[in-house]
This record gives sequence, C-alpha cells and structure tokens, in this order.
Amino acid sequence: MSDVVLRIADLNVTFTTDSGDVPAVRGIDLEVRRGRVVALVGESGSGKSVTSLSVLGLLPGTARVTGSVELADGDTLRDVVTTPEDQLVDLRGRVASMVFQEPMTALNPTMTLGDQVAEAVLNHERVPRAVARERAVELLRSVGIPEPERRAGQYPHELSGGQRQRVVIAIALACEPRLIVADEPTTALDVTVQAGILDLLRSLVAERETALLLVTHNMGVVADLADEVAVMSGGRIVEHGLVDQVLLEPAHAYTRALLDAVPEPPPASSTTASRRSSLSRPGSTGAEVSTGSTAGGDDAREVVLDLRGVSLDYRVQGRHVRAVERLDLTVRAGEMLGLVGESGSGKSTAGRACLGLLTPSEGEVLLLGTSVARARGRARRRLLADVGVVFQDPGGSLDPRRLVGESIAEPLAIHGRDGRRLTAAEKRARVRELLDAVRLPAGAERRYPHEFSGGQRQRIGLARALALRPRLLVADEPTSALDVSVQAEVLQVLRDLHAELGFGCLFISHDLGVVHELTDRVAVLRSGRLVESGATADVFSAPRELYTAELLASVPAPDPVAQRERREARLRLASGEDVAPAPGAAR
Amino acid sequence: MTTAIPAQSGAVEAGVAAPPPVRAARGGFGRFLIRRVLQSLVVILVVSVIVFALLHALPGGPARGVLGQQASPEQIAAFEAANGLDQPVVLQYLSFLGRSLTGDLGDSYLLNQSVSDAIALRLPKTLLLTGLSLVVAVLIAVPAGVYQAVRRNRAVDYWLSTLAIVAYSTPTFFLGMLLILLLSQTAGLFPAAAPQGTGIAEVLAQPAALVLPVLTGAVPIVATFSRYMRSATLDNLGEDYVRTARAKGTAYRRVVLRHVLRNSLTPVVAMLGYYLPVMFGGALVVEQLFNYPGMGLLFWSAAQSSDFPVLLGCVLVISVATVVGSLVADLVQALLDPRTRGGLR
Amino acid sequence: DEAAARTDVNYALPANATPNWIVPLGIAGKLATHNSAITRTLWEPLVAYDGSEGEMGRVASADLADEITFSDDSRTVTITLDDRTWSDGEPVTSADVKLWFDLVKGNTDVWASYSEGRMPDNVTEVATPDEKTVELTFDKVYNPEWLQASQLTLVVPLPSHAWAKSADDETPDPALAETEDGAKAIFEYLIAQGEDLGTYATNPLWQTINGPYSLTGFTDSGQVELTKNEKYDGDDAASIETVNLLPYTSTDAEVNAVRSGAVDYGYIPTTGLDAPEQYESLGFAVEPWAGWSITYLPYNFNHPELGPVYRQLYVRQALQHLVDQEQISDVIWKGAALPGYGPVPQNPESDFLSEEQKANPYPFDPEAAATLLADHGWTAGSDGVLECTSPGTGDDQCGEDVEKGQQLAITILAQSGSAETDNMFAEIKSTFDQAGVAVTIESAPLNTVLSSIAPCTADQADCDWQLPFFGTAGSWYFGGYPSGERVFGTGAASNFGSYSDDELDTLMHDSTESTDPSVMQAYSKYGAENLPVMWLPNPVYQVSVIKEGLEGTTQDPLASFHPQRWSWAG
Amino acid sequence: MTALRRFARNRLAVVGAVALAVLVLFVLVGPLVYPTEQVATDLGAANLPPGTDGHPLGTDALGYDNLGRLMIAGRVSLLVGVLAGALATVVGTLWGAVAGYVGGVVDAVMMRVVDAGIAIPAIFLLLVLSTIVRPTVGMMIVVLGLVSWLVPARLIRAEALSVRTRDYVVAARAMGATHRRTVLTHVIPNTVGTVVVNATFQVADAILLVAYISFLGMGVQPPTTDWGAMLNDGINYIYQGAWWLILPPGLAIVIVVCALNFVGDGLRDVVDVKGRTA
Ligand SMILES: Nc1ncnc2c1ncn2[C@@H]1O[C@H](COP(=O)(O)OP(=O)(O)OP(=O)(O)O)[C@@H](O)[C@H]1O
Ligand SMILES: Nc1ncnc2c1ncn2[C@@H]1O[C@H](COP(=O)(O)OP(=O)(O)OP(=O)(O)O)[C@@H](O)[C@H]1O
Ligand SMILES: [Mg+2]
Ligand SMILES: [Mg+2]
Ligand code: NI
Repeated sequence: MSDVVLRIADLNVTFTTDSGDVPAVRGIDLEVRRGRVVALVGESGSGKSVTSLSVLGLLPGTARVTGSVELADGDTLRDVVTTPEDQLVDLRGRVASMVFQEPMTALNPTMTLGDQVAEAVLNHERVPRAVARERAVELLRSVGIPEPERRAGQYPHELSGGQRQRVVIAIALACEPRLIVADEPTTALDVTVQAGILDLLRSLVAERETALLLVTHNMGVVADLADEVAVMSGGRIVEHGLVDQVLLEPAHAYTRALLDAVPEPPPASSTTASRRSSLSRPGSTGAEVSTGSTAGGDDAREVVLDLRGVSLDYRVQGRHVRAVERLDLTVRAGEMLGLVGESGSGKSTAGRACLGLLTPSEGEVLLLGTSVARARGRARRRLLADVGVVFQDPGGSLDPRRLVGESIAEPLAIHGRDGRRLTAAEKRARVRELLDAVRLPAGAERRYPHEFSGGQRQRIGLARALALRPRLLVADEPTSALDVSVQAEVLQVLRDLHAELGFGCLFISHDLGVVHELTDRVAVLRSGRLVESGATADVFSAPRELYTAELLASVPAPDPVAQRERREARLRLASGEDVAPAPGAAR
Repeated sequence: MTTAIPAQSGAVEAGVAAPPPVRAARGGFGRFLIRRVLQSLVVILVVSVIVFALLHALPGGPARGVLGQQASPEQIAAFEAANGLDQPVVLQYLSFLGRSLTGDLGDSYLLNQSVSDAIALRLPKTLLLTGLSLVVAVLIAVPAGVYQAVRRNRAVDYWLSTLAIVAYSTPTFFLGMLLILLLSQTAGLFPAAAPQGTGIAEVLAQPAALVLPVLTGAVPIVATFSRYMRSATLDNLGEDYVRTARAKGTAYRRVVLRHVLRNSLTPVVAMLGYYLPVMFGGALVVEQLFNYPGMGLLFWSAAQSSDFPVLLGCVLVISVATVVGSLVADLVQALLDPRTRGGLR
Repeated sequence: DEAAARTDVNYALPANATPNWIVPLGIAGKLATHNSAITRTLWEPLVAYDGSEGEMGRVASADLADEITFSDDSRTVTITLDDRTWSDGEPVTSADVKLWFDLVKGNTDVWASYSEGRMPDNVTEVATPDEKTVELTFDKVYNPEWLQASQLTLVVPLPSHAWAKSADDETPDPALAETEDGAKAIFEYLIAQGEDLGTYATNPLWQTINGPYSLTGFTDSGQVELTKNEKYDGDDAASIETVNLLPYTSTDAEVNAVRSGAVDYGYIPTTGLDAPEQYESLGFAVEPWAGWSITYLPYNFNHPELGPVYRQLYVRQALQHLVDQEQISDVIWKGAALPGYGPVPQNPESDFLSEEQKANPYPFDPEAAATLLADHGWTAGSDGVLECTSPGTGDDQCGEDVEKGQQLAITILAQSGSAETDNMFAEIKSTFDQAGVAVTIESAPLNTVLSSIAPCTADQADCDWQLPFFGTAGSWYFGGYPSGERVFGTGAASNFGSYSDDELDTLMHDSTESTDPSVMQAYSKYGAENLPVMWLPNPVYQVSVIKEGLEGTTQDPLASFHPQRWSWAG
Repeated sequence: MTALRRFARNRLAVVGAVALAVLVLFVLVGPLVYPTEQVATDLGAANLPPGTDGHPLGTDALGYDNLGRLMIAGRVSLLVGVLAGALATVVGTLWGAVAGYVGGVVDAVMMRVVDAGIAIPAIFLLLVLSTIVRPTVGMMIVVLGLVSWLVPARLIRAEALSVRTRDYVVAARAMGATHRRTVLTHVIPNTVGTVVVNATFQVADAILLVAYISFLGMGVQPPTTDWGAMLNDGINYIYQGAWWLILPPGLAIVIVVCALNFVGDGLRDVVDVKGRTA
C-alpha cells in the first residue's frame, strides 16, 4: 500500500431542494498522502465544504452522492460512500477528523467545552474520564485557549468566535488522526493565533506525518502551509499542482483571477520590508485617497458612533468578568474605522454594545448622538433604522426557518423606507438588487440558509445589513469566510456604497489586509483595552505598540517564498519581544 | 418598556456594577429564590382570594348543598351562622386567612373530619399513584419519543404516532374500563381495584393491584410526553452540533443520548412542572374507576356538595404544588440549558 | 354448598358516600340514609315503621316498643317497652326514652330532624309511670297513623346509664339531662365524641348498644364492619356473623367489584337492566329497589310571565298529558324508574294511594293536550309556538292574568350528570315541541339547581326560574307517612313553586291532624288531579344485584338496609 | 407553492388532510345524502342494534338513527374542537412566547398569572362558570379556550427562553424589530414543533371536554349532541358489547385528532427546513 490516506474518485454530490436539484460537486478526483498538506481553494460556494464533509460521510440527508471516497484505515482503503454508518463511527475522529467551517454553531450549547473535547478522546481510547478531561485541557491549551482549566468548564456561548473555532480544532486533534480535514480552520482567528495554529498543524504534519486537507480562502495560509493546491470552481477542480507552481505560475484563468484578488498584505513590521504584491488592486488607490483625507482630520463631520469610556462585563459562573475596559471610540459619518485585535480581545463585545445589545457597566454608547441604552420603543427603532449590522456568525444570525429572501428583506419590513411600507414587489426588487450586489445568484432568495455555503451565508448577512441605507454600519468579520475574489468584489460594493451614502463604519476584522485596504483609521484592542489607534496607514506602517507589530507580522503573504521570509521575521520579532520590548510599549 | 433588554443572551448580565465575585454568585441565585418565593406567596394569596370570591359568587351558598332539599330555612340559617357564612365575605376571607396561617384549614361541612385530616389521609395515596404513573410514563415516553424522532417518517414512527393519538383521544375512563375488561375480568391478570387500605405501606404491599391504575394513569401521559419528545428531538437533530459530535466518532446512538436528549427535554420538563399540581390535585378518573379515594375525588365531591372548607384546602395544596412545580421546572431547565440561566435572575 | 358455608356478607355502600356518623342523634349534613341504616343496626328505635316486610307498616320485631295505645281522645299515647337489655346487661327502661326527649328538646337548634311544631314540640309531657311504660301527651289531636309512622319513629331510646354525662370521666346521671344546660352539655359531649371517626369501633360509649349488630371496624376510608351482637335479646336477631359495608368511589368501581365477586349485595347502572343476563350469569339476581318517594317538576307559580299561565289548571293538565311516563320509564330508564301520577308514592302500593292516582288522570295524549290549549285560546304563531290569542277569563279564553301574545315557551332547569335524566328531557322537549310548547333545556349540577329555586315572589329578581328538576335520585323521600305538607303546603319551606291551594291545604292538614283514615286517599286523588307540580317517573333508589343464596333481602322503600334479616340459604 | 409541495411530500399529511376533508363533508353534506330524523325522538324505535329497520348503525336510547346522529354531532365537535383548540393554542403560544422572549418583570408577572390559572382547578372554574354563562357554542369555545391555554403558555415560554438567546433573535433585535415582530416571525416559528403537537392535543381535549362540561350543565343542549357525549353515553353499554354505540364516535374523534396530527406534522415539515441529517 502506498501512502495514500484519502482518495476521492469521481465524486458527485447533488442536493435535493424545493427549488430543484443543486449540483454542488461534479466529479472531482483528489488524493491526499501521508504527511502532505493539500489545500483546497476556490470560489465561495464552489463545493469545498461539501467535498470535505463527504470525506467523513457527514453530508445531510438531502445529498445524493456518487463516486467513491476512500479512507485508509491501517492498510485497507474503505469507501466512505458505501460504508454503513455504524462502521463509519469507528473511522471518524480516529482515522480522519474534521474542523468545521462555522465554529459558532458547531458546539453543543449545553455541554461544557471540556466535556466536548474529552468525548472525542473517550470515543476511541479506553482511558478514565479524568484522564480524558486532563487531555482535553491540554488540547485546549495547545490551540491557544487562555486559562484552559477554567475554560473547560465553560459553555460555548461564553466564548468568542475565535475561541470556539479553536475548540473545534482541539476536538479534531484529539485522537491524532491520520487525516485532518480542516474547513476554513482559521477564518475566525486573528493573525497571531492563526499563525500559532498553523505552526501547530505544521508540526503535526512534520512529526506525525498527519495528512491535512485544508480548505481555505486565505492564500497566505496556503502559501504558508500547503504542499499541493487544488483549485475548485463550480464544483470542479480546475487546477491542481504543487503550491509554488499554482501560486506563482497559475495555469487556469480562474486561479489567476483568484490570485489577482488577494488584498495587499500590510507591511510585516517596521523591521521587515514588505513585499508588495505585484498586482495591487486598482480600487486601493481610492481607498488611500480617502484615508488621506481622514488623516487630515475633518472633525466637522457628524459623529455617528461614540463610545465613551465603555466597560462591559459578562457573568460567568456567577462571577463578573470584564470583557471590555474603558473603551473610547468614535466613528464619524463617512469614516471607516477598523477594529482589530487578538481573538477574544473583546471586539464583538464592543460591537454588540454599540447596538445596545449589551448594557455597559460604565460609560456610555452614543449612537447617532443618542444613548442607545436609554432609547426605548419607537425612538430606539428609529435609531436602529439607520444602523446596519453584520454578525460574526453568519449561519446563526439567520433564522433557519425563514427564506433567505425574507431574511434580507427583514430590515425593509421593519422600517420601511423613507417612512413608508414597501410593497411586496418593491421588496422583491430590492432583495434581487442586494443579492446581485453580494454576488449571489437570483433564486437564492427562495432557499433556506442551511442550503448555502459558509461564504454565501456571510454575504446574505451583509446584504441584509445593507438593505436599508444605513448611516452607520457595524460589521463583525463580514468577509472572513469569503474567498479573495468574491471578497474583493464585496469590498468593492461596500466601498461604492460607502462613497454613495457616506455612512460611518465600524469594521471589525482580523484580516489586516482587508482592514488596511478598506479603513481610514484603525483601533487595536488587546484584552479589552484599546492599545493603539490612529490612521490606518500610520499604524500599519509604523506601529507604536509591539503588539500591533506582532499582529502585522503574523499576516501570511500569498507568496510561498515571501511567506517563508515573513514567518521568520515574525519569529524573530516574537523572540525579540522577550529580550527587549519595543520602545513606547505602554502596558 | 422599562425592563432589561430582552435580547440580552442568557448568562450575560452586563451592566450591573460588579459586586465582589464570589458573593455575586450566591447573591444572584439567592435573590432569585427569595424573589420567586415572594412571587409564589402572592400567587397563592391571589388564588385563594379568587377562589373564595368565586365560591361566594355561587348562587344560594353552600347550605342547600350540604343540608339537601328538605332543609328548612331555620336550619339553613343556623348552619350559616354556625359557619360564619352570614358575615361579610371580606371578614370571612380574613378569618380564613388567619386560620390558614396557623395551619388550621377548618372542618369539612360533610366529612366529619378536619380538612387537614381529610387531606393528610388522601394526599400521600394520590401522590404515590400519580407519581408512579408519571415515573412509568416518563420512562416509556422519553425513549419512545426519541426513537420516533430518529426513525422519523418511517413505518414505526407512523405507528407509534397513531398509537399515541389513539391513546390520547381515548377518554381515560374508557381506557380504564377496557383495561379492566381485558386484563382483569377476561384474563384475570390483575385485580380491578387499586390497593385498598390506608397507609402507603399497605398500598405498596399490593403491587399487582397497582398495575392497572398506574397504567391507566400513565397511558395519556406517555402519549403526551412522547409526542413532545419526538418533536423536540427532531428540532435538535437538525442542529450543527450533532454533526460535530458525529465527526468526533461518537456513535449516532450516543450522540442522541448524550447530546440531543438533554437539549430536547425542554417541553417535557415544562410539562413535568405542570404535572406536579396535577399530582397533588389527584387523578379523578383513576380514583373513581379503581376505587382509590384520593385528592381528586375529595376535591370533586367537595365541589359537587359545596363543601367550601375542603375545596379551599385542596386549592391551597394545589397552588403550593403549582408554584413549586413552576419553580422546579425553571430550575431544571436552567440546569439543562446554560443559555437560559439569565432567566434565573 | 358454598353459600351455606359463608358467614359474612359484603354490601356495597352508595358510590362516593362514605359513612361518617353513627350517633343516633342526627346533626346537619350527617343524615345520609346509610348512616342511619348503620345506626339502626346498633340502636333499635322506639317504633320501627318501614317497608322491610314488603309493605309500609310498623315492624314490631325491630323496635323497642311493645304495645302502643292511643287514648280515646287521641291526645295521649301509652307505650310499653319490650323486656330488653343493653349489651352491658342493664335493662332498657322508660328513662332511656326520656333521655332522648330531654336531649332533643334542649337542642332543637342542632338536632337535624327538627321541624317546628313537630317532634318534640308537639309533645307537651313525657311521663314515665314505671320502668317499662312511657306516656306521651300531645298538644292537640293528631292522626295516630301519622304519629306512629313519622313522629314516634324518630325516637331512639338512649342508654341513660351510660350516656347521660358531659365528659368522659363523669358518672352518668339521667337527671342532668332534665336541665336545659345539662341537656346541651350532654348533647355536645355526644356529638363531640361522634366527631372522632377513628374511635367508632373502640369508644366505650358506642359499645353500649341494643341492636342486632355491633360495630367492630370503621376505617378512615369508610369501610365498616358489623359483627353479630351476641348479647342481643330481641326478636330481630342477626343470622349473618359479619357484615362488611364497602365504600366505593364510583358506580363503575363498584360494578367492577361486583363482577369480580367482591360484593354480595351491590348495585349496577340502569343500563344493566337492559341485559340482566350478564349479571345473572355471574350468580346475581337483579332487583330494582323502589324508593318511598315521588318525583316531580315544581311550577314556579310566581314567575312574572309564566306564573299566570301555570296557574291555569287546563295548562297543567295539557302539559301533564304531554309526558309519556310509561315510555320514559320503560325505554329511557329501562324500568329503573316507575311512573308516578300523584303525591303519594306508588311503590309499594299502600292504603294511602287513591284509585284515581293509580289510574293516571292525565295519560299521555298529545291530542287531548292540543284540544285543551286550543279550546282556551292558544294558537300556534309563525314559529310554531303556541301563543295566547284570546286573553280573558272566559271559558274559552286563556285565563286570568295571561296576557295576549304570551308564548308557551318554557325553560327547564334540569339536574345534570345523568344520561337517563338528559334523555328524559330530550324526550320531553321533543314531545312538547311537537305540541307547540317550546322547551329549552338548561342543565346544572344538583346543588346549583337547588340553590337557584328558592320560593320567591314575582317582584324578586331571582324569581326567573320556570320549571326545575332535581329528581335523578327521586325528588322527595318520605318518612313512613307520605303526607306532603312540607312540599305542597302554602308557604312551606320546600314548596319551591309557591303552590297554594286551599283544598289541598285542608287535606294535608287533615292527614296529620284528623283521625279519619281515608283522608290520605282524598289527598292522593286531589293531588293527582290538581297537579301542584308536573309528575314524572320516580327513579328507583338503586338497581340492586344480590348474590344467589342470600335471602331475606326484601328491599325497604325507605332505602334502609336491614342486614339482620339476611341469611345464606342452605 | 414550494410549501405546498413540501407538505404534499409527507404522504401521511396528505392522508390527514384528505381525512379531515372527508369528515367535514360527512358532517356537512352527509345529512343531505342520508337524511334522518334528528329532532323528534322515537322511543318506540330506541336501542335498535345495527342493521334493523334501515338503521345501519342502529339507534340510540331516544330512537335517533346513530349514523345520522354521528353527522350532527360531528358539526359541534369539529367546530368546538378545532376553534377551542385553536383559541387555546393561539392565546397560550402568544402568551408564552412573549413572556419567554421579553423576560424580566414581564415574564415574572405573566408566568405567575399562568401559575395562578393552573392552581385554580379547571373543574372548579367550569362549575362556577356553568352557573353564570348560558351554554352556546360560542360560549363553549371561549370557556374551553379559557381553561386550556395555560399549558401551552408554559411550554412555549420554556422554548422561547432558549430561542431568544439565538443569534437570529439577537439580530432581529439589533435591527430594531419590535417585540411583536420578533415574537411572531422568529420566536414562535422556531417553537413550531411544540406548538403543533400541543395544538393537536388541544383539539382532542376540546372535543372530549365538551362532553365533560355537559356533565356540569354547560354542554350542548338537546336535540344536538357531540361525539364526546355520544361516546360517553355509549360507554355505559360497554358490558352489553354495544360496540356500535362506542366505536363510531370514538373512531371519529381518533380520526380527527390523528388527521390533525398528521397535518400538523406536515406543516412542521414545511417549516422545519433542515430536515433529516441522519
Ligand atoms: N456570553 C458570554 N459569557 C461570558 N463570557 C463571554 C461571553 N461572550 C464572550 N465572552 C468572553 O469575552 C471575551 C471577549 O469576547 P468577544 O466575543 O468580544 O471576542 P472577539 O474579540 O470578538 O474575539 P474573536 O475574534 O475570537 O471573535 C472572551 O474572552 C470571551 O470568552
Ligand atoms: N444542504 C444543502 N442544500 C442545498 N444546497 C447546498 C447545501 N449545502 C451546500 N449547498 C450548495 O452547494 C454549493 C457548494 O457549497 P459548499 O458549502 O461546498 O461551498 P464552499 O466551497 O464551502 O463555499 P464557502 O467558501 O463559501 O464555504 C453551494 O452552492 C451551496 O449553495
Ligand atoms: Mg464552505
Ligand atoms: Mg468576535
Ligand atoms: Ni421593551
């Protein structure tokens, strides 16, 4: 037997839906060998997740599968498509495990994280429960969850998006499987943690010869980790080859387009020369112009969002835990403020507070000049009519029982437009427009959220946020699940709209490339505190805080060669931190 | 609206100035309990006022019912004077309240017993029988409902559904009759009467006689609970976490048992909270059919014969059971689903 | 055979009616028949008057009186006592009779069988010339039959040597009862003891008895065990050693017990009469137990609109013609109710019953009804309901106070909870409707019905009831003597419809206070013809099932059971 | 259209819908096709066994043709059952959803009201009501609804407590949706499984309760009747083996409830978009 761990041959997956059959995967062949990392990239909705789900036989009941998916169990290859469920159980987790794309809903809400991780251990190993639990804590630690002992006793809803994603990764690593299928394992992670996870995966591959099927849209990650790349489009693999070859000399038109769309990574750090991608996006100049104007300080513009010394607490096991400490932020009309920071640093929490979903224990949130906390009833509604929201969890924030069209039209239904109710036809027209803007096919409005891919759902959420003409947009990781080409287009839509409407925007993201490209100013959060803020260009080119520099250095570049350099630079920086803290680091 | 923002998720309680960490925990729950107990007292008080008012709104008063159609006006007047019924309703209520607070529920008009004796005699028996039915029912219904959900839209599911519906739409009385006819009078397997005798021990000593009444009481509950269980399980089987659990290599059975079951118990827990007052109130039909005098019968005959003190006593017992049931259901749900713990504050 | 070997009988008590009183002094709410039946097996009355021997009359073997002699002027009665002893060996004496009078006289406010002007008010003197003789003097002349059947029967000689005290540790002293306070104290003491159900089988007070049975078991749930009184020295000795009185929570529970053989003497629902074989095959005889009662619907003669209509005899006659008692009894009640045409109970037959009542003056005859109404100016309106179109007092007119346009539309307020009753009124509604008398049936629990039909005058707000029914178990049970002054007498408490008729009043007065024995028959005739109420079939007390081999079970129409007469054949 | 198709795919749901339609035809059109005397009694022809004198199901104690009676009775049972069941479900669901969703003081007050309602035994309430209200079909529906909305209120509140923590509800809130809108479009639809199950039980309850409240004098008045009452009357004849008095009304009730249940399941399938994952 060769080293083949996974062999997919002529795989076809078709979904039966109300609106007819949806072919998701159309005859793909793929092989993953021991110790190899195969990256599956491609357009959002091209069938990456479906392919990875089929590896573990986890497709929903509405899927029809033909072809074969063989997994190597010891020396035998077993076809997942034909193996009955009760035998698959033995393979899952032990031979192959999976990291799911949407970590927010992937965890059981009523079970502690420790138990959920320990369960994976207990499924395949005969160890005492206590041992399994210890192992769970170790796993949580290895994926970079702070205070793993305490976190093990917490429930999923008490974690940030990135933390949950790491728990899901911990589960996948639990039994040291021969193959890990990781579906966008780092989408919700900030770059530093992402770098850590990538290091972890790399060491697994290197030491245990674990095979990795990595689905991702982040070309930087591909460049950093992958040996081979398969590019998917429209359910087919259009190009497959070694990483250097595909990334540097793409053969297929689609691959080229994809790479073209990669946003320019920010400078790695002040000490590292940034290797600019030769293909800078044309739109980026526009962004820079506007950045320039903001930097000039146009304080006459109306303040649409004003956080004044806001502190936010959560209550965990009866104790108050501070998530955000005395945060000051302002967003002016027409301004885009990027909020970046480590996973779990309180970005989403701050975002929720802006919308009045959390009441600050200190300080005040002024939305369009009014305190959200004090606004009630009609006043509150009128206030929120001018605010668009994108939630971090694209799946969870869509009502599973409503058609996508209804969800997108919901703000219209709530607020009408210009103080008037819209007719059904008007709504339908607006929904079409929005779907088109976020590059979703017509007809999508008649399907349900679960029938979409992760990236598609995220775009649905974005479409909903833009349905009205907001004066303020609070977007929590609005593009994390998008492949670069779609992301580029969506960002362009955002930018155009922004130019047209002049809304203010709080843009929460861990993707520094996007932040760099899009925002005028940036604020950096760490452990709930604002550590640095200023014009994006300034902060990114000359970070005052070591933390910021570290963040920047962690951004992987989409060029394998360049990425190797960046990685080394980052490691240097990290070790340098121990020796001599950068001047001006206020801790 | 002056309440907290509802959309605040479960355990999140932002906006409260942070008290010392550890005391906050106990204080939070302790305060919740105190508040609930106070609310419960109000409920019980209100219920007693309503029932009292309704009783006195009934035309004619209790005398006719107690003394019968042959009673003379003098006797009726004497009866009313003796029982304080000639006083203003408010005074009557206050004196009832005063006595209840000292634990004296008064004497039955008809039973030649004090109300507390009458209740003390029947309550344990009723609790035993209905409690057994409930336990049996839950033991059958929960697995049955889960099984049906797992086998959704297969023949078994249809058959069990139909069975549950048939069982539910059969009047309990008829069901009991059928069981007696088949299992007792034709097959001779079990006695047709529930265990006779006063004490719990005596009742428990006759397990064969318990079978039919417990079964009769359990069948409708099985039907109810299994339907709710099926539905809730179906909801949860569609959740993403099920897929995650399966991906870990957890066998489907275990996924259902360890993950889905717990998350699907919400309606059953809510129903269980509701069954507590039912247990205290007794199951009239079973008691009537199986010659097992309990709370149901006590209440029913008191209602029929205008035995006000007994009626009020029973209602008090039932209201206490209601508020306790509702509290327990809330606590259990919070225990099962950490997201809802915000409600406990 | 098997039956011969048995020494016990299991008797089913009425459903959901557990015994709760045994003291032979009744108080409010404790008067249920099964209570007094149990009491009577422990303490014999002074005079027994019932139907336990097949017809209504005195049952001398079951009482303590020997001879009852009325004086010529009928003002006094001399009663000599049987030569009997209490279970503790003390003789039964005239003092024991006197104790009863003393106690009841001093406590008329609590003694439940009290009725003003009757016992003990009508007895002006109780003399005890010797140990075995009692002489009662009455305030006026009364009908001796009435006295015997309904007044003397109330008297229960009490063991003065044991009970004439007001506390456990006192020495009994019959003289104590002669003072008013003493009487009250003793009464109170006895009642208080009687309120302790748990001690019924053990309290020494209740061990001093003179009846054929003693009480040996009394559980909280109402199960009673009677054991043959070995010290009994009367003529009514028991044959069955142990009688178990079993309580049931419902008829269904009882029927199940019957079918499983746990009951020797029980009852079944009326539907059982449809197919008695099912019980006969189990070794039971099915026997309806007729009650000494009448069943009727009182007309509310003071109803603002319908009162004047009801006051017209021809209307009542017409309506009575529309009630098909025979069919209702046979088909709906399956024989578990017997037609009744007048104020005197018809089963068993008695000397009180007139030929006229027996013959039914107003048999089912819709045509006769139609004629009667048509002849008095009632014509059908557009909706088919009869309407008075010719008001006035002439012979062919509607009658006094009946207004033009008054519709013959009646709301019957019927007792709910019985299929037979429901069906009976569905049937009545159907025949009435066809005859142009619109009927609306409302139903409510017995209590509600009774509470909402107090005698009233037209100007009272709650005088809006028209024709109520409360007779699923018989509307009115009589004592031994079926005189109706409490039901039909002008102004009587239970005369709900305020019926008032001078002639009937006279007849009823005479039935108690004249010595003419034929007066009851005249009353029976007049009541049957004048229709103070609407007569309906009288439901039986219960449909009994009696185990084959159990003898001596003649069913007393007074609904009392006499277990001492029972025996197993063989 | 897709909803209809989704519904139609659940074959049992279609069977249920058809059965309901057939029953409605049976009670509405039946008497036209098979006319019988249902007003005047006929004691001469009472208690006939099936097949005699052209009575396919025999006659009852008043001589009414049983088959014809089944049709008449069904009108009341279906009307009262469905409407009272619907009333209780709607009121209970709304109440519970609002309480669970809004939370806080509102929840406490609303749920204590439910507690109080549950603590007052229904028997007692009906008994008192029977002395106050006149029995009409409308009144019956209201009264039955009044005593049965409490359990769904509790059930739905429990569900709402967990639904309100979902992100999509939070999202609706953040978009400025009114409580009303959130409850109606997000909270309740996501408790639909429980609502549907409860609704079928409510209908069964209501149909049987009509007979029960007749006992207290609040039921339908002669010559009308309902299935529950027919069944109760019939049960008296159980030892005689008079199946024709018991089975037809019993089956009718079971069919209605079963059919509604299957229709409910079908509706659930329409809303339950995720379907099976196993
Ligand atoms: N409901 C909750 N209960 C308790 N703790 C919470 C809750 N939600 C978040 N936290 C904690 O608050 C901190 C900040 O979380 P937040 O979701 O704001 O992070 P974030 O910056 O959005 O991170 P990410 O990039 O991973 O999404 C984390 O440590 C998290 O564990
Ligand atoms: N359950 C389903 N029912 C119907 N269609 C589905 C279902 N799941 C996925 N699809 C469709 O299948 C296609 C492939 O989806 P998949 O999730 O594999 O995309 P993806 O490549 O992972 O995209 P992304 O990068 O956005 O996650 C999409 O067009 C999606 O709409
Ligand atoms: Mg995907
Ligand atoms: Mg976040
Ligand atoms: Ni509000």
